[in-house]
Amino acid sequence: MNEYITLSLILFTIGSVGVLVRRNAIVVFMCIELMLNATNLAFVSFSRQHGNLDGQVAAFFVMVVAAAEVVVGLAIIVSIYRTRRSASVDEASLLKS
Amino acid sequence: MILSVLAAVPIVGAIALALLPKSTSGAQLNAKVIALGVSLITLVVSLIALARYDLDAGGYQLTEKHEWITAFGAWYSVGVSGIGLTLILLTTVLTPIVILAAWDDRLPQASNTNAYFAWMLAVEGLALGAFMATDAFLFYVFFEATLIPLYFLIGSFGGPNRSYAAVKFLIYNLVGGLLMLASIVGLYVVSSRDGGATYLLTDLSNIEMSTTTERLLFLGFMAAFAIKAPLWPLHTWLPDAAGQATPGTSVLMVSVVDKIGTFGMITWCLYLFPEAADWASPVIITLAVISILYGALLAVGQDDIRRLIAFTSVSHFGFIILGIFAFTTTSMAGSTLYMFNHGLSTAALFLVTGMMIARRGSAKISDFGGVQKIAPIMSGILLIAGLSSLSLPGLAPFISEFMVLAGTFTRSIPAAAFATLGIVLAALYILIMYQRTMTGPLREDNQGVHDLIPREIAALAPAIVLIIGLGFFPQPVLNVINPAIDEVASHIGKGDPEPKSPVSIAPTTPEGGHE
Amino acid sequence: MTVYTPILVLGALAAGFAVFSILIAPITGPKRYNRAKLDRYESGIQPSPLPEGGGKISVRYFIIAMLFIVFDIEIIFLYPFAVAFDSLGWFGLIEMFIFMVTVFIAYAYVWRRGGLEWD
Amino acid sequence: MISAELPPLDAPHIEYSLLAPLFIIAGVAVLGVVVEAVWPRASRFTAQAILAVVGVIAALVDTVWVYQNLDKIDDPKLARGLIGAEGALSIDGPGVYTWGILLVFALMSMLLFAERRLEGGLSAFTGRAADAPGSAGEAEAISKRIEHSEVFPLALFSLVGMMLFASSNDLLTMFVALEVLSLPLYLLCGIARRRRLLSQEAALKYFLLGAFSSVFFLYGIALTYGFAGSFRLSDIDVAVSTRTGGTNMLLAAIALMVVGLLFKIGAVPFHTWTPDVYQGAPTPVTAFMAAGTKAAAFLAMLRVLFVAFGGSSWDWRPTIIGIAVITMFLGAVVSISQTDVKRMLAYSSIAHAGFLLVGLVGVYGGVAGEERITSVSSILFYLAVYGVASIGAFAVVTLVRDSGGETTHLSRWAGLGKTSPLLAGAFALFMLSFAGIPLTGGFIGKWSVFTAAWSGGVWPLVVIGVLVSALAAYFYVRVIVLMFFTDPVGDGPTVAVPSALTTVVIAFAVVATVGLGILPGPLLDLAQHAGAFVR
Amino acid sequence: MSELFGHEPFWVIALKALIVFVFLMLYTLFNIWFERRVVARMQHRIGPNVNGPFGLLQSLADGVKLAFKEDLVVKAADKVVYIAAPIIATIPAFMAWSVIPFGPEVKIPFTDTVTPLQLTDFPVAVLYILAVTSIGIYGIVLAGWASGSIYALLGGMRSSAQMISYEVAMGLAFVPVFIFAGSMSTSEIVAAQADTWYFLPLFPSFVIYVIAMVGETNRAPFDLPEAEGELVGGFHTEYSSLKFALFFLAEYVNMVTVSALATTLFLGGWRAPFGLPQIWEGANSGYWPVLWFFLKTLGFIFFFVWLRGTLPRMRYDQFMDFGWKVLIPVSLAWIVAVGVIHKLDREGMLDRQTLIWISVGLGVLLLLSSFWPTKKQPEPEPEPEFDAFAGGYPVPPMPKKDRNV
Repeated sequence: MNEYITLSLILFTIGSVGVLVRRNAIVVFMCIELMLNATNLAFVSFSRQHGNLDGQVAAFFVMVVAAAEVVVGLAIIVSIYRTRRSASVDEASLLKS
Repeated sequence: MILSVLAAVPIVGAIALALLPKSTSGAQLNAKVIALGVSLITLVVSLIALARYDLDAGGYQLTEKHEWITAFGAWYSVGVSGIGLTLILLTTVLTPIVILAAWDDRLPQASNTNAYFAWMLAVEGLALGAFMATDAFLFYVFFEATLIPLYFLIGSFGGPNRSYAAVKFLIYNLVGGLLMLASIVGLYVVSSRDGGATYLLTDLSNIEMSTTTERLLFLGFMAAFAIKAPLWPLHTWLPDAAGQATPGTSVLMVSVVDKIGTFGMITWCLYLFPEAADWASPVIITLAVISILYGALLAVGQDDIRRLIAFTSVSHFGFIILGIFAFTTTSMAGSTLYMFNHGLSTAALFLVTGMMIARRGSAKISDFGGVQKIAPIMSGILLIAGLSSLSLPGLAPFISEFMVLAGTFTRSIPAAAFATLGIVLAALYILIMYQRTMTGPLREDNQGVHDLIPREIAALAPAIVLIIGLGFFPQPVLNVINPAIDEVASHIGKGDPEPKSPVSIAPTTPEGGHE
Repeated sequence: MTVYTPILVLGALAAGFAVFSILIAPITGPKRYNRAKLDRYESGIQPSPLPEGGGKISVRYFIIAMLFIVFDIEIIFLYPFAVAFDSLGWFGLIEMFIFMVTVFIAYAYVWRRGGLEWD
Repeated sequence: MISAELPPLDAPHIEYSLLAPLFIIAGVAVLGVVVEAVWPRASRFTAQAILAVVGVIAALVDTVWVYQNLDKIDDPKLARGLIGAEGALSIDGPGVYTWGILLVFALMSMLLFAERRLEGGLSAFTGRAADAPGSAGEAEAISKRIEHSEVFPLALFSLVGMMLFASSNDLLTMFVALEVLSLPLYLLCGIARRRRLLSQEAALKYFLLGAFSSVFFLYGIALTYGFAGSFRLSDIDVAVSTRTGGTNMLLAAIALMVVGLLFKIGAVPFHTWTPDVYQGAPTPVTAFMAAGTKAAAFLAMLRVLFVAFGGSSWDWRPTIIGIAVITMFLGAVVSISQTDVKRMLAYSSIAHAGFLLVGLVGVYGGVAGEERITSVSSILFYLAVYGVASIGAFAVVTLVRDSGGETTHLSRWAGLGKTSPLLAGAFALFMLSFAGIPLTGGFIGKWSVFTAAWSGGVWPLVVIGVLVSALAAYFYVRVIVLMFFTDPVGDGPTVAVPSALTTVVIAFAVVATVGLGILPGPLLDLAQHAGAFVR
Repeated sequence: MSELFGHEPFWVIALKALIVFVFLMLYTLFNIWFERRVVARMQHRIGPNVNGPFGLLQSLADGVKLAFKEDLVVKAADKVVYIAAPIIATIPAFMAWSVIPFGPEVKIPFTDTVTPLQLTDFPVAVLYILAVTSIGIYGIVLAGWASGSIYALLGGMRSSAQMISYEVAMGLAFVPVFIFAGSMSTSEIVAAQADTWYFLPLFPSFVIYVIAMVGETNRAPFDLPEAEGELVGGFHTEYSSLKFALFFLAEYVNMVTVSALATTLFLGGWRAPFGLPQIWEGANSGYWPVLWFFLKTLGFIFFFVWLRGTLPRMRYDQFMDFGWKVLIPVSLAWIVAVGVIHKLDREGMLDRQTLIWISVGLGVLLLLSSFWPTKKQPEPEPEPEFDAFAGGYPVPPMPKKDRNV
């Protein structure tokens, strides 16, 4: 069981490093999704470990949330892309006044 | 009820003024009249309060108590002791004077007239509240709230650097106030530890607390008061503020609001934390003496009249604080009287110099010269006010200063000795100022300076009358003060040391014996 | 030996076949170099360089993708409900009805706002 | 092989009457979407605004009713309410109180949303978010007076999320609520009518960082679940109190969850989004977000830390103390150098998060039979005061304009006190309240959090807090100086004449701020009698 | 669900997997031939008839021919993805078959081992099919994207948009089946259809599913991604040789998969046709069910071919409109109706007789409504002709802004 947790941790770490290192909004976004899925893995593993279904239910909810996040996120990224023709986080810098 | 009414009248007046129309000059005149009227009504109310106050009974009278914020254990609880009553009277007397004197102050915009007088009334009302509060929380609220109107008075109306001065004033006082807030919070916690939380002066004085706690809480309170009644080295905001503010504002600030600081020391610090006060007194006395000398020395060197007066006040506040922390009935009574007298004399000084400055268009001593010749009344009043400030015998401050020094001698001879040096310096700065501005040949550019007009004379006359009158006949005020002082003294449990001087101030002693 | 093993076996067979096909193709097929052959096909005209990221794609596709996500989620929630339908009682039916109505409202909104139009 | 047999299912028991405020808001939000689909465009915006306002008022009335019907629980500590919805929600005093203040914030914000006089008959939101700024499509949208009336349902959905967040009793509900709260806000941030690029960037930044932080929160939940085997706060509490091992996992869980929550409340070092988002978002949204998110997130944080991880408070307290100090300090110091009103308010909100944290780390739960302000009630009160004042402040920001829309650069505010003393006076009042000057609500709020902290024994923190407030006061005062004591530059800002909507909001905020400063009793009592969390 | 799933010896699994694999390969070859023959017959042609008996080996010959074509990797392609795409498209197509039941439990010849004629089964088998077929979409999208060609990209996008659109309808069509069967396991659904095949009580679901499955597989009349007139070859424009063959294979396997799923969910799976079990006891035991199953799927294949031979290709917007604006709302409404009716029925609050009459009545109404004349949209005013010389100077017309591209 611990292997799954470890895997989930590794995925989570990869995702967070990706968020911190990558500059493209879509890639950052995908890294976040990766982290969400790592969390799902953890949920399911713990669910198995504890022998109750709560964790699996949680995974369901997380999927829903992830989907909603995708919808909102893509809408924002597309709109900013249409305005600026770029999805780089760095170029979005008007705010760093 | 009477006390609530007393505080409410000016505040209601201020709100009304703020709401009244302000665009036409007629409306502005109305505003001034209303402001003066309100301040006079306040004066009358305060006199009624004085009449109702039982001089023999002592203690807190005219009390009133309503539940206010139950969650904090804070009450709307007011009452006056002799000390508070004295200062209330000072406030109510000075406000009409200030309003009258400020009648034609040149404001940045004519439409600000309403605001100007409304803020003044607000200061009066809030200061009155602070003097009458017997609940620490309520006191704190009034104490801090006076900052806002004063801040606007300084910042909106005054010299070119006024906004800097206003910010400095506010920040200094706010820091002090917030430290006091921390102490108040501490008081709440300490008091709620045994039974319900309370802020009432009566309950708080019986609270058990560890020495460390007491000292820390004391420091919080003291920081606020020492900044407010500027004690060296926390005084630096005062010359800036007084140098930029209009004379009226300066009077309200120095004569009234700053008195809350010294008032707080004697009624709150000493009463709540007697041990801690005792523990801290050597340091405070030292600082007070430094204040006296430092203020006086700097006053000598000033060329700006307003800053000069501000520094003299630093010096005078040194005396007051010295008297309070000398812990003798004489010195404390002297300090309280000094608060009253200093209020009057400084008010007179600020106002009359304000009139000079307004006429000349400059606040520099070096710009004046020989004004005496064309404005004899003005120079006369300046002379009286100046002499009172240097504590000339026969004028009111002399008695109080003498009492402070006399009381201090029994406690600490070096302190008293150094403080006495301050008197000498006072003579120097006042006389130099007078001589340079009023005497000598009339300077060309002083031609435009004309003498006081009747309104100004009417404004200054009460102050001068009081200065002279109380100089010869201070007993009525002392009668009010003394019972309260005795109570404070007995509470802190530091009875007077064996008298080493022949002077003893007892309520029954004929007044003439002091001089 | 879990229930999933057969899936993997079948998957492995399919994968083996697919990879084998891919690998064998270059060996069996001839090689005749021709530059035009390696260009992408644009109906015989000179291929223009492709803009970065594949160029502009109609935002409709994004909308469809998002709508699909919404409905897929709905389906995901409907399935367990459907399977447990008999044991859920009226409560389950009503709750699921509310759920579906909510999604349907969103759907109606998208429809009215032209989210389903292709132009 | 997973068994095909289904466990017997019981229909869950839901306290519909007690949860009615939530249902009302959710229902109105959904109804808003229907209106959006079927209502004719000409009057749709008005219809949506009325619907939202009426819905919020109805929910508010119902919340009052619910509060009065909460059962008292005489635990050692007073509490009221119950755990409802099969353990998913806790309908308790603090929770219902927070619903109340959230609804008030929402009501004020909805009025600001509905303000259309400032842009010449158009709302503060872009007509069609899909158009690029300056494009032909946008011009068309303006000329046809197309408007995004969806902002109302979106805000209401967010409001549901906030209310859920404040009263969720299990971590999964909490996470869902967090997302329901955040997602509409991300969108709302990006649709300002003016300065669209700024707005969209704010949305992107908020979204990416928000999603990032919520994943941390989620992983924290996963680890907590791994540790305790349950999502219920009370079960976690049991597991934490009786733990024998696995401390590392527990600490990691707490840390991750706290990171997510601290992000939402905008505490240092997770605050970096705050200024950008506050500045970029349409001002009415900023107002809603500043007040609402903070309140909801603080309640959630209190629940997580007090109810679930109360048994481990010695582990997390030192860290939170540190965070509180740097948050207060940084918020105060950095705001001094700000030149934009909205950014300044953002940093001020950071500083306020710090002050609220001071109240939190007091971890003072009160003593039985004694009326003394607790950490929870102090925060409840502070949130109300802060929220009202900040909505008021942002409402003022919407009115100070030039040809390019709102003019938020501080230098353009110079002399405002001379041209429109009432508005500047209101703003000054809010500033004074933020600074904690007596006779304003902010003072009582500050007082109560400091008291709670001192009662909890962290008096040095109180002293630090007091000194930082003085520091913070400097920049509030600076704004007042600018408005009242400085002469206007050039023509100075113009103050748009608002409709009754904004006027009502500002007036209410002023009255509430002063009222809570002079007579805080009723609200303070309410906050105190809300009692502790029901476990 | 048989207890044997998950507990069988490996050789049985391997054997069954191999058989399924080979069956699918052969079925594909057969299908291609079948399609060409049937279409030819519909068009009064003969179709392939040279290679082998009736031209049966034609498909094999085509496959071998493809293997000998040059294997191109275009310059603009993203190499790795370009090569991986056909593999990604192929594998899931096969994997979906692992939960399709061919028949009941049988004894393997020459041994004593009893095994169900189904590779495996579990409680979420249908969900698994949906999941695994969705992965196939990746193959298509990636192929389109990796080719680096605008036609391929558009084809891939269209194809995936189409597949996910119809997947929604398809997924919704399953819900009533699950309500009736109370399970998502394929073998249990088949078992639950012992009395009635679900296509009868759930006829609307069946219709929706059949339409959706045609859309899912990109078959005519929904073969828009490969619309030659618009997009050349769609997503596989740039593919040649065996890579192209893999896509081709995947498409035909998918066709068989959806047919098999339809059979399983609506047509009673491997069960013998109506009446047959009553006259012949053994019809539902032994290896006979495989035959019924094969015939039923073949029926669907014939249907596919029939459609292709009859209907013209739809326009893309009509196609998407149909999916989103007709299929989905109808499905949703139908689910609600099924839920309510089923619940009423279970509570004994419903008279079967009445229900049948009501549904017949509704059906007739529906039929009649299709004859109702639709309101014609008024033709939009033709735009006034552009006058280039209106302002005195010749000016070209302003290009119309297309906001959605």
